[in-house]
Amino acid sequence: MNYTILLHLRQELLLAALIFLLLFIKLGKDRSNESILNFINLALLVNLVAGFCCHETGELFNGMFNTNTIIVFEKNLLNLAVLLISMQSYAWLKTNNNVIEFYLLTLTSLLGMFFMISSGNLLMFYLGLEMSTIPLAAAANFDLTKRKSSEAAMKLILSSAFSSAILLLGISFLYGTTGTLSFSIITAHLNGNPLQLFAFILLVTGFAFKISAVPFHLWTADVYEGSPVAVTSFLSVISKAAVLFTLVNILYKVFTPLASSWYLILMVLTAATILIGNLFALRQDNFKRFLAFSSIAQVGFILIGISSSSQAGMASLIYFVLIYIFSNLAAFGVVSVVSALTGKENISDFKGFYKTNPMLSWVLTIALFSLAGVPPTAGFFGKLFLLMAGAAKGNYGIIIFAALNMVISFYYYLSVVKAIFMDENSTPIEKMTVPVVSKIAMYICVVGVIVTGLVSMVYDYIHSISFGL
Amino acid sequence: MNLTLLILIPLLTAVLILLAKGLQQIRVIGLTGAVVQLGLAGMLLNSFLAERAAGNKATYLFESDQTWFKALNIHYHIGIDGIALSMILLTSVIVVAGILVSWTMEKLSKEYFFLLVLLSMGAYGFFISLDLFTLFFFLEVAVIPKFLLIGIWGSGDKTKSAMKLALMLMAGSALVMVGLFGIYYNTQSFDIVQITQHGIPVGVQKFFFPFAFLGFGVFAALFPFHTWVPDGHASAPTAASMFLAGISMKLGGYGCLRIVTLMPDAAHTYSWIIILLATIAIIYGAFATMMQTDLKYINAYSSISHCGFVILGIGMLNKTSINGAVIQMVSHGLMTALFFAAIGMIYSRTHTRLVAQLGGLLKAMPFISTVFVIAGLCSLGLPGFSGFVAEMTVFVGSWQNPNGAYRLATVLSGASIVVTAVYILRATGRAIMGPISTEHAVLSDATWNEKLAAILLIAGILIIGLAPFLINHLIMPSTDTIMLQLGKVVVGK
Amino acid sequence: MSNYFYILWIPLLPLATFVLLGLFGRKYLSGISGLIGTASLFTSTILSFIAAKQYFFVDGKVNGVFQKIVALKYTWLEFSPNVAIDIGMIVDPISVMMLVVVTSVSLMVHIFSLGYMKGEERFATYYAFLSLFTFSMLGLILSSNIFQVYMFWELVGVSSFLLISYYFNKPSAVAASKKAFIVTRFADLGFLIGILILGYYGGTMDIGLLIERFTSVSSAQYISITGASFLGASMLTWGLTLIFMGGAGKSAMFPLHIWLPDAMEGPTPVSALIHAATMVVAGVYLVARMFPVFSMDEIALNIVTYVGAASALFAAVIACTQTDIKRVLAYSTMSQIGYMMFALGISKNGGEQGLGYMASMFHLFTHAFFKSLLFLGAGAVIHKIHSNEMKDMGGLRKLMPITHIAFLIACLAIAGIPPFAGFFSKEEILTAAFHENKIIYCIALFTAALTSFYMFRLYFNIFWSMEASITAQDHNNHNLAANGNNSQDNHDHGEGTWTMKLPLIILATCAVGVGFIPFSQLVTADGKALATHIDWVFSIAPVVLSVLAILLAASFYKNQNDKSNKVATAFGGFYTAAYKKFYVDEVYLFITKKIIFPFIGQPIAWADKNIVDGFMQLLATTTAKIASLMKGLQSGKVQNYALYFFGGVVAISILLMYIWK
Amino acid sequence: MMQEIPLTHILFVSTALFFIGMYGLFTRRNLITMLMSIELMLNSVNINFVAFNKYLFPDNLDGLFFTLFIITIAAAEAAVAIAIIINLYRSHQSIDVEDATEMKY
Repeated sequence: MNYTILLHLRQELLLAALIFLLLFIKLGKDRSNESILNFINLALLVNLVAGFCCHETGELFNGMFNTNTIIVFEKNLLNLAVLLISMQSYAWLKTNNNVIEFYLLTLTSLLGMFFMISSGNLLMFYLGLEMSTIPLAAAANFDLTKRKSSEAAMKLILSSAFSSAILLLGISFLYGTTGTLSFSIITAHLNGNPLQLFAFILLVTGFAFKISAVPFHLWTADVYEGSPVAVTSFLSVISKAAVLFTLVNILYKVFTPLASSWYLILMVLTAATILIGNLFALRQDNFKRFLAFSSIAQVGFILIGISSSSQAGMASLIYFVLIYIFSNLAAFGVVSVVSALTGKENISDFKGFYKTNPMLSWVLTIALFSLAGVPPTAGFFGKLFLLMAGAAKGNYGIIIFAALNMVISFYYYLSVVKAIFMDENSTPIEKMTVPVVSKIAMYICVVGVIVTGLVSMVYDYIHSISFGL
Repeated sequence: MNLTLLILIPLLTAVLILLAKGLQQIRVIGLTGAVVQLGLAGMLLNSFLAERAAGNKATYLFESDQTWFKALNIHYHIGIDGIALSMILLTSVIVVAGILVSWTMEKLSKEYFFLLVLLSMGAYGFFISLDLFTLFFFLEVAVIPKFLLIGIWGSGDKTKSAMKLALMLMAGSALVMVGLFGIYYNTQSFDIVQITQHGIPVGVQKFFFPFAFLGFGVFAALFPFHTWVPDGHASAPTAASMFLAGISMKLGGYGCLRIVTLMPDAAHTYSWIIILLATIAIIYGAFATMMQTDLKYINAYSSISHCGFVILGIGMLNKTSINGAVIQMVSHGLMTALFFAAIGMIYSRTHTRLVAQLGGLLKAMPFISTVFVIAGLCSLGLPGFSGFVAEMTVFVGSWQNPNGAYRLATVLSGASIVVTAVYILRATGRAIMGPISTEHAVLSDATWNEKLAAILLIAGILIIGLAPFLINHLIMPSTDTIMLQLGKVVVGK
Repeated sequence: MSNYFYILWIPLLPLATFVLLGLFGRKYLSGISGLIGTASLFTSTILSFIAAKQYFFVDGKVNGVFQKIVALKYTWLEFSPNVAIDIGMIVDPISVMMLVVVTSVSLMVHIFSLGYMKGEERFATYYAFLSLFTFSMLGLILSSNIFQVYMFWELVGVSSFLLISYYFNKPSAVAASKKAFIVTRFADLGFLIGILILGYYGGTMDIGLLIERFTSVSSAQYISITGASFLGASMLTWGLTLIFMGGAGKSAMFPLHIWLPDAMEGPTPVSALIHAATMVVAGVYLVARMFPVFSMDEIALNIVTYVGAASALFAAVIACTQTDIKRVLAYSTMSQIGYMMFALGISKNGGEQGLGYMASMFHLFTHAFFKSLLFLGAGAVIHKIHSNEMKDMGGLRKLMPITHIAFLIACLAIAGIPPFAGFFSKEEILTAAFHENKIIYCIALFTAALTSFYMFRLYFNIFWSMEASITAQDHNNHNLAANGNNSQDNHDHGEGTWTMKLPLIILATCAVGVGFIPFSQLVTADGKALATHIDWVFSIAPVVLSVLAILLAASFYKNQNDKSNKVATAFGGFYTAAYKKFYVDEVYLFITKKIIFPFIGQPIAWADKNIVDGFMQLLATTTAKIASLMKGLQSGKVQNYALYFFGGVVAISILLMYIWK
Repeated sequence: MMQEIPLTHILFVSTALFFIGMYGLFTRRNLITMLMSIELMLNSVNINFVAFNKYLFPDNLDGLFFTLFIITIAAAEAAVAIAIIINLYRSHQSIDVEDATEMKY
């Protein structure tokens, strides 16, 4: 037998191995959380590095699973994000007595995402999707005692079950009209008859649900608010990123014949998503909820990038996701530390934050600026490139719309900054000692936010490996 | 001469400020950096003139062009012409003055000076960019520091003003962005030089010119997008007001000028609208000023009126008027910075900016009052000060436009100088002259740093006012090339 | 043509003085600043006399014609290749004549102020401003470029502003200075536009070129400017009229005169220098400077004529009713300038008809001396009495004999009694008027009579009417209520220091002497000598009239009686109207306070707050409102979420199927 | 030998089933019932797959396999969901969906 299978699957295998290892550790004699956490973070680091070792194109299981440079890169991004999250949630997990379960759930879901990204077949795709969703639902309920947590988990599992039902209906019709499940063959059979189109719409709504595009986004805010910060950041960054990668792969590779129609769908979704996301973000006070809506708005911008269906489009998408990982995780990092140490999660609690915790304040501020797209942070470049890619289509209406919405988004990002720096507060959050690991994670994020934009080779590399319609 | 230094030195200064300990170190570092910048600008001027004297006819000197984002054909392309150079000089002078007047900034001094330096870096970068992307990049770099400066160190309803300013400027830059995309996708390049060489299809120009121009217009306080100016200036701390009115409003004017050069056809098509708005801004700003009671508001509104002259000069699209616009930018920058400096000094002593509550300050603080009066006289265009040169050049230029309506616009804007006299003299008569109140009579005069700042700015004003031919020689060649661009069209028509 | 470059020093010395005193005066040179100023000005006076001698009697004249010599020309600000502001110096009869006038009068004032302003806190500043003014005035005189004229025009304006508001803690002074500056500024707007018009059509701003181009009927510029017309009048008319508007503003011609009486708030020597002798005649000088062009346009000339005549009469009437001596003098100044104006208006460019021009210049010259003398005399009086009101004065002839004599001479001069200076110049004007325009002649004659009436009303009120003793004690009461102009000076002085007497004496001699200068040989429109002769028969009428007026004044005011009040009541409404200056000020106040502020200023300010800014606010608030309206979407019920989800699916499908079709 | 049922009938049944499930999901308050209605929807999809496979593409078994996987995953989903519901019951003392609407707006 040949070993290419090991090579192609190496990221998945590593992850699986890690999961099993954790299981055994769980079964073995209990160790102190610190040691476990350190070990895991180390392992994740190894996993991340190993991901970069070598990438080659290839496919397995006659086309069900395929991999290539860009897919590997995407997986590495996810690995990076997981590492950062796990480092940031150190403070929270240290006192938690089900550390390993948390990692079991999240890593399993990550594994599912890997398969989803590499899927070359609707069945594999579906499996990956479910494998990535269901554990998260359990993870959302990780604060077993908190009412909100269980409510969030309930909402997540129900709505995702519903959405997967819709998705499956779509897949079934697709199967019915094309007679195959493998992407490579489907493309040939796409003739755009109404049923097929309907099936495609159902499929897309499945995606739209996962990336929480309006009007399929309603679960997002509640789930984000209810679940523990670590899970929230996992949901908002990683699962979203994974689905976006898959979406762009499928749209650009598989559904090319329907390009004109999915362009229209994307436009509709974009407009709705940006607007609604902004309008709701305006009036949030809970920080996680606020970030939820802001991330919804971000997705709108991402969709503009995707809609360009060009190499630049895909590149800007991946580039933006990278930046988004850094900036969003920096923000979540601060929030998670604050909520873990003080239990405060409201923006109004952050008034006068700068007086007591200047370092955290700057991290948070830079993150918010990057999310808002203010130079010199990377967010500026990310957003600008997305819009540039979109503008290539010559549809300036949506660009102007997005540009004006950027102003709204500035309002709410800046009002958080205002709360941190300018608002007076008699009882600000007291001075906190942030665990070293989390600090490191935040610094990585900040450096990433600064460097990713200004150093052009990052984008140029991504551009070189990505492809267009 | 490497222009990148203009960005690197502020960067270095900012980093050092972050590392520094205590107000003393911080402000010394800040001042040193600013002075080095000033010297650098001086050397730049020197070698620029040397190049020109050596017969270097290139439009932009000291060009350097590195690819930044290869995939998107985005370059880090820098270079300066006379106009950019005069803007750079203006910036460097104002930065030094601004740091001097905020010498005793106790509250969060580190952050304060850091942001000031950052803001100046944005301005420098903006003026040296020859690539629209970098131009836009630096334009936005300069926005957020303003927000923080006003919001944290400001006075009055500071957060509201800061938010208003940031949002309106961001809206402006959003419009600019759309315009830039339009240019980019129809020329496949952000490079100003290349674009000017190849030109932009007329239809495209007609569609995208309004976005770009109005976008920059917001920065230049073009009516009716000027409402951020009064509140922003009034709430900002002294140095921030100086930077705001002295530098960042110039970003707008400069941008407008570049856009006009890039899209000559559209410029000719829309010039009447530009002129209309500018004239409204001039008259309207002047009359609105007349009704103000707060010194900072007076100066802020008068800035609207004065920046109207910049737009008017640009809109008239002829050599003299554009010269005038550029001179007016420099002149207004210095003058309004001086004005804000004086107001800041008065405010820091009397703790009021309401004209009604002041009076007879000339008795208690002769130096500050003299500075105030000088700023006022410059603002009402007294010969010997820069204001006169600038406004007269704009008038003569715009009068060369034989169209009757344009003549009317010129006359109307000319009428504003009377109104200017009215409000300046009202303010001076109430605040500086007249009987002094007993608690103000004991106040102290300017300190050495304030004096230094004021003298620096006054020197600038006088140099332009007494020897306008200097700056004229500096910018003439650049305006010639601009006219060449605009001329292409006229021939085409 | 020899070199006149040294003339450059005449304005530069005062400038240097200004810089010196302005920077270091207050701190270091406070004591000697007066001497410095006077010394430097003395030098420039000498220089200007040298220049005058050289020009008029050595080499100014080339085969019978005085040349225009451009002594210096430097391009200061280039607008476009041929349109530029040049800093230049032009030497021709009027500029040299003005040099002499300005420097000598200014010198007198400098000397006088040494005593008058002694002990002032801002003594140095005062001299700095004086020097600034002198510099600007000289620059204005020498200007060779019309834009240069405008620049110095503004500068004299601002220095007058600074000097009027010298007592800056007196609100009335501040108000007066503001009024002066703003009114003249308004007039200057016209001047500026006029410059723009001429410059645009003439293709240059150089006065010489402009004259050359606009006086030759065949030149392209002349054709283009007369061809272009606006509201029925040719552009030439517009340009000239607007330029004259500027001149009228500075020279306080009706209806732009309102600032001049208030300007008397400034220190009296300043009034003597700026508001009597020099700055206020700048308008006349401007018209004279551009005269060849004016002479090409009938309408503009007529405007000049009638405005001048109207102002002359108008001011004279008011002067008869005022009680503040400085105001009387102010109105008389206005009236005399009116004389000069219409003299120019009725003149032609050269030849026998050029008489008016020459006469006007002549009158400008003589007027400078006797009017400044009057003001300085009044200054001396005020210095003693600490009041400007006639009723506080009387019988001073014993207390201050020198002032008395000097004042008398000046009165006789202005009244045009031979052989005093005023007589000659006024005769020339009347002759010119008689030949050119009978109506004007009548107005002039009447005005002359009025002039001598009110001047002697003034004279008798100050120096006679009451008896000295009464005044003395009366004057003591006023010491108690002495206003704070110069608080710390001792009250037992006689006529003040010699520095105050000397200028009076010198000027008095001038007022007698300058009339005999053969002006017609020197200063004429076309530079050629003009043969004039005093026609004694012709001059009987005015002289007799003046004498009668003087006698009338004497009978009214020599000693106290109520004849004057009777007459005043006889005139009734007209008298009060005149006393209230015909309500011109009120009209202005109404226009500014009741129309511009409430109907233009406030609405705009309001609109900016509520409409323009309000719109931006509205955007923000509506966004927020919409946001809160939509919050129901996020109901928290998972079933609704699913419902919306399905709704979305349906919506998109419909949309897409619809578009697909 | 009865002639076989046309595909459309089966599709009709499955579609009906799907919407019945959806109706249930939208209307029922009890979480367990809602979960069951989702199972209904999934099953209707299963029917689809099987039917398509049987009628249109009988030569390979993609549809059937897919069905198997769906059933499996539905089971897993149900397991997790029920666990969550139990936990919800612990905290809320009810499994009525209307009671779990703390987070909104």
